[in-house]
Amino acid sequence: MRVSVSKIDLSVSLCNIKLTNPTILASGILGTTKALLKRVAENGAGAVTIKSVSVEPREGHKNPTVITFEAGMLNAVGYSNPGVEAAAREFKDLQDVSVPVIASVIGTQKKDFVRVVEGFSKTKFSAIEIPLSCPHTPGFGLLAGQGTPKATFEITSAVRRLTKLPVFVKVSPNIPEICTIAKAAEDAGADAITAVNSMGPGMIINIEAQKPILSFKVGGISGDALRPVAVRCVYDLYKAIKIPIIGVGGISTGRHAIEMLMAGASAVEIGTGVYYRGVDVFRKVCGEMTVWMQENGIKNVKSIIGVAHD
Amino acid sequence: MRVSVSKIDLSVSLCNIKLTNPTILASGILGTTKALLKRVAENGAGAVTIKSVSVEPREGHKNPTVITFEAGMLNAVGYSNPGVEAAAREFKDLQDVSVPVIASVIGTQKKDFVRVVEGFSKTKFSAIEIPLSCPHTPGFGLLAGQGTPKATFEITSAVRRLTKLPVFVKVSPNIPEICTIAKAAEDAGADAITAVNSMGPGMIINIEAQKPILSFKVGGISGDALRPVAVRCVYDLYKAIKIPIIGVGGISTGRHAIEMLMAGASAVEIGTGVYYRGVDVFRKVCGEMTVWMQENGIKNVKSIIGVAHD
Amino acid sequence: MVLKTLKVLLVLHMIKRKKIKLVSFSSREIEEKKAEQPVMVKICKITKESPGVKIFFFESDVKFTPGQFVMVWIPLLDEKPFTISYFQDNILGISVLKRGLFTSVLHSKKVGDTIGIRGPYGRGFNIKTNLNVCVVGGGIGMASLTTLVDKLNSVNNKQGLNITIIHGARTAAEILYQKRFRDMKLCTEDGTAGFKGTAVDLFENLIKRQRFDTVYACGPEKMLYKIFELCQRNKTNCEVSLDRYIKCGFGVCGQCDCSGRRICVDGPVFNMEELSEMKDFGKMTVTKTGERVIC
Amino acid sequence: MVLKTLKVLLVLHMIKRKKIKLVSFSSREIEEKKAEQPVMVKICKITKESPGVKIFFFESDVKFTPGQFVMVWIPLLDEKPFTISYFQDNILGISVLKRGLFTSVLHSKKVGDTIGIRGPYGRGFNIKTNLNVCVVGGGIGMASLTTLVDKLNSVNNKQGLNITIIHGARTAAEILYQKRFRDMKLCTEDGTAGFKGTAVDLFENLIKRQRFDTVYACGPEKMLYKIFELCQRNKTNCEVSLDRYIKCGFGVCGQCDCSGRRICVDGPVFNMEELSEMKDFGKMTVTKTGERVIC
Ligand SMILES: Cc1cc2nc3c(=O)[nH]c(=O)nc-3n(C[C@H](O)[C@H](O)[C@H](O)COP(=O)(O)OP(=O)(O)OC[C@H]3O[C@@H](n4cnc5c(N)ncnc54)[C@H](O)[C@@H]3O)c2cc1C
Ligand SMILES: Cc1cc2nc3c(=O)[nH]c(=O)nc-3n(C[C@H](O)[C@H](O)[C@H](O)COP(=O)(O)OP(=O)(O)OC[C@H]3O[C@@H](n4cnc5c(N)ncnc54)[C@H](O)[C@@H]3O)c2cc1C
Ligand SMILES: Cc1cc2nc3c(=O)[nH]c(=O)nc-3n(C[C@H](O)[C@H](O)[C@H](O)COP(=O)(O)O)c2cc1C
Ligand SMILES: Cc1cc2nc3c(=O)[nH]c(=O)nc-3n(C[C@H](O)[C@H](O)[C@H](O)COP(=O)(O)O)c2cc1C
Ligand code: FES
Ligand code: FES
Repeated sequence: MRVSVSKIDLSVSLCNIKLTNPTILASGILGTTKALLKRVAENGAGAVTIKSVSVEPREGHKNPTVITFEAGMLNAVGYSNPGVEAAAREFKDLQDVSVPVIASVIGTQKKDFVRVVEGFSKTKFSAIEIPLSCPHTPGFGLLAGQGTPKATFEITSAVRRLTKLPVFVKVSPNIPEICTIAKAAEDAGADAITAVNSMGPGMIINIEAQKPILSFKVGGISGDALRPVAVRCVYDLYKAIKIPIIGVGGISTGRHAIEMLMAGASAVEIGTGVYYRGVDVFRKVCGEMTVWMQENGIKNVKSIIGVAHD
Repeated sequence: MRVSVSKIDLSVSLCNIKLTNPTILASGILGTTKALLKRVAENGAGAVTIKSVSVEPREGHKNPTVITFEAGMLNAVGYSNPGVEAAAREFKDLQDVSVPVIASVIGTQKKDFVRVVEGFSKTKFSAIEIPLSCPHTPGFGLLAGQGTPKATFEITSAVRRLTKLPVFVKVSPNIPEICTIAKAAEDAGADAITAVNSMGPGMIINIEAQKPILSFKVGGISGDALRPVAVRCVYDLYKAIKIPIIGVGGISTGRHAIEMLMAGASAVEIGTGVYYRGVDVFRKVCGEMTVWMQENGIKNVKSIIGVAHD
Repeated sequence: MVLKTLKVLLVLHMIKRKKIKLVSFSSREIEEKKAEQPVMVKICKITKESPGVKIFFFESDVKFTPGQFVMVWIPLLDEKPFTISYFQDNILGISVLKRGLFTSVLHSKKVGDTIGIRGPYGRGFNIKTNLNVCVVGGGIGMASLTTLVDKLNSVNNKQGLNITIIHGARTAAEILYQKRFRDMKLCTEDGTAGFKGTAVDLFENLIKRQRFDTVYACGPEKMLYKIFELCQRNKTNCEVSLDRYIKCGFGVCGQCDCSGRRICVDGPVFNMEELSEMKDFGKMTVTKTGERVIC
Repeated sequence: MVLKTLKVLLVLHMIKRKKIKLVSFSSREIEEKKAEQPVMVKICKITKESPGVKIFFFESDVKFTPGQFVMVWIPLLDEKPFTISYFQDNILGISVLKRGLFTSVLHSKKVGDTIGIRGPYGRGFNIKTNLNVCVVGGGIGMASLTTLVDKLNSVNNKQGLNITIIHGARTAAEILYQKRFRDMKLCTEDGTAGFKGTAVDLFENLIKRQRFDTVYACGPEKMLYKIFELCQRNKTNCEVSLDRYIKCGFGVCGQCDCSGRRICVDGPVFNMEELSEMKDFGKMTVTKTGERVIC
């Protein structure tokens, strides 16, 4: 029953991208500079995602932008980013990063997505993720109506026409019709669905100050609180679509990653886990997965994808 | 600045129902028998709500129906209840319960709500709550399309015509258009909005069994994970509607209750808090509110309702 | 009103005494958060105790008090309560009487199969030392009393404890734990073994002649009620373990009510004072839908 | 590849040694969950340290290491990082140089007003004992070094510690903490007090004549880089505290990067080995949008 460590295979293939293990750095956590991506790669991630980039530079919301509570994290960073020109400069020479790098591309309109993808045309990204699902940035994601099947289809199609790279569409857990959205993305030629973005939004009030803490008042919820919702979304999507799913939301241990794979994810992204366990959360999660697989006689991580389904 | 205990006033008035304090037992937690309602009242609740009652008896989902995780609780009880006839028998002679008792009425169609309310016509309830928002029971709530403005308006109107008691409409945190739903209820003559029902749904998979744990696979999320979402919903509703709001979701301490009142709630319901802190959670929450009010020089709890707004 | 003020003052006093932390971010006194989720365990041994009862053994480091129960999960089927009736080192056992679907599927499990366990739940028996004790088990109710007897024996080893065990069954074949407790006083309704009659009859005979300091009982509620009445009449202390339909097992769903007390957390074991306040005891039970019906 | 295998083995080894709990429900080793949320504190005293700098005192039982910082929240406005520059019993103080909107609003606060505090954040200075130490503070950077000096003094009281404090400012009026540290070596760019020139100039003079075991520095990054170079050349150990735009303060947003190291958790204090690996040090900084620009 027990398998020796050397026989455990954590590698997965995601839209023909080979990953040495299924853990990926989620967008918006640490992905601001190439140096940070490198560091995350050295700490065991199978791939890394940059922080989302728009056409123009953005300062984002005022602080506080990220806070935590006992059940998770709230953030309303507001898509601060240096704009595509500076980002393309920052992320040139990606060969320094030892694992595949995924671009995250945002825009207020279809043509913005196009401009950012064009701006990245000389950058050696391995895939493009388009989050249409941020719950707390005016002009983007849910607050710009991008979370409808129609908008999803149009934006995805536009990006699809422009690039040969795999396109991942990142969806929101807040939309009851998540499967319809994902199908629209699939129909438009998306290669994978990233599920999910942060949840809510939520609000935390400091009762002594009598005011919401986040400067934007509300923020997306991530971390432990999100995990059961994310697992349910991935489980539902696995039945509804044919393209692979990247599971995100509250993963910080090997058990969590295995749960997400069993629900139907082909790989997992980790964001808030960096807060819970440090930059080496990727190595820790892989170590825990390895031990669990050893003890449960599973050699190949690919074999557990979707097994929670009847 | 400090106020002496004897001067602290926790009483609130909710649609002309006088409550000695703003804590109310949420529906579905312990409210199966009159004896349990009595016990909760003796443990400090300002009012209590019965477990939701339908026309016919229901066995609900198979077990496991309620589980917890580090960030909250998942339940898919499936509205088990003895049906209105038996419930009306159980809850006659409500004068034994020292605080107001709120009926919770469910149905698969408008006429079911009507029949249950009629079945309760001789029972001395102080108000009627109609949850149109359960995320995990086929035939009811969200799974029956009751979470639309139209259905909300129709069901609320029908109940409104039937009874002189205050009608509370309980809404879901899962619906982005929560304010539109609440307004439809307000327009139909609801006296208050109960915000919110459980969230999600979510799923937890046991990775050794490789199966979802809940027999219904998914369940509504309550407890800590829900609190920031509930606070945000109440905050938004406070701006959108004129009728009072009962805040529910993740409240288990005095600080949580105060936060919810500041967001705009006139009273709070407590469910999962019973798990976190025991049946006397109501007394504990009131004690903590009292100490906080003392230390912060606030005499009257009514004075903090909605103060988090600009 | 005076009472209410007193209660508030008491809470304030507790807060002052730091039982409730207030200033810190989390003002809940329960710090350690446990997940109420089944953990899969492998069945390592199965024995047949009677034609209808099998004992399933599994490894677990769960710590429990005699009288507590666990919820047993069979994935995709259901989850039901069973008392821990065997405990040695890290091996636990549950004794399962085949009744309906769940217990039938459980009976079909083989060594090496896994089942889910969560718990232990509930409040078990109070272990009294150095006394004349009587233990009364009716049918499968005997399962709840087994580890109590073990515990009483181990605690009281050399202190002159005197345990009388009464075990009643319908017929000889249904008698349980005969090898485990060799000196049980048996009774069968059909007289095929021991005393002919019910456990209550035998108990009534005994209590007329003998003084018990504590009586522990588990079995059908009618039986328990009669034992409780006999103890009241004889001014004898007793503790009984009750039975209700269990859903959550940790005190939130309200399914297992008996006169405002939850079997799953306030019980299943109750003492005389509590029982005397529980109007439903021996009279009303609660069905799966939550209806209170005559039992 | 060999390295990777080694790393996996190391993790497995750690897991075996129970640093990572696996079987239990929560396999995270971080058990105590802290909320990264501001706590409101009342300003109990305000002193004016120079025309541009005020010190705000408040009660707090936060424990910190010299060099760590807190995030100061003004509700509905913003939240920014400030070093704890004063610490006695449960009274903490922050020294605030008025620069833009946030610090202006902070300067307008009165005794009795409240501000939000979260933290402490970051890794502070390494306290070395029994040595010849030099502390170099440029402008408001001196704030980070005050509690370090206090700590060095208290730890080394009778152990023959020799602290040289260099404090540079543009002009005499901007000199800070003159009463607190009476024996500082001052320098001003305009020569209105002490040595005429920069702190780097004065430090360069000193290090030629004198051997320091450790140099601690905080101030403009250009200054820090020169001091680091001088220390490298003189084979002198040094630790410097860096400055970047801070958002989350606890290591997730990536805003405060300096060559893959986060100022807010990996720093703000870095040692020589780290600094020598940080290509951006002294050269590139990150703006509020996240753009890496020449500094
Ligand atoms: C605290 C407690 C401890 C128990 N310990 C044991 C034990 O050690 N050994 C043992 O054999 N039995 C024990 N039982 C009873 C056991 O739970 C039932 O026999 C079992 O659930 C029957 O399930 P079934 O599907 O086979 O039968 P069904 O046909 O579903 O039911 C048969 C009868 O079992 C009871 N029952 C069914 N489901 C439940 C439930 N969820 N909760 C409570 N009772 C139920 C009802 O009285 C029902 O009429 C215990 C019950 C309780 C409350
Ligand atoms: C670890 C650390 C410790 C600090 N300690 C102190 C201290 O003890 N005393 C003190 O007076 N100042 C300190 N600062 C700098 C202080 O945070 C800024 O002076 C303050 O944020 C200026 O805000 P403003 O709105 O008044 O000015 P703005 O006009 O907004 O900015 C003026 C300059 O301040 C800096 N700044 C602004 N916002 C931030 C931010 N969020 N994070 C980092 N730098 C920022 C930038 O360099 C900017 O150019 C510290 C900074 C860091 C990173
Ligand atoms: C601080 C922070 C910033 C984020 N920024 C982005 C972003 O820029 N783009 C994006 O697609 N998602 C962003 N997210 C969402 C995450 O990528 C992820 O979907 C979400 O946090 C859930 O995963 P987790 O629980 O592992 O964090 C952000 C999340 C956090 C916590
Ligand atoms: C076990 C359980 C059963 C519930 N049953 C009902 C119900 O029957 N009717 C209803 O309106 N809400 C029901 N709810 C929802 C609660 O009333 C409440 O809205 C929700 O749990 C959020 O509050 P909390 O975090 O304080 O528990 C149930 C919740 C739980 C946990
Ligand atoms: S079984 Fe749910 S309260 Fe006892
Ligand atoms: S400020 Fe967010 S990582 Fe440092």
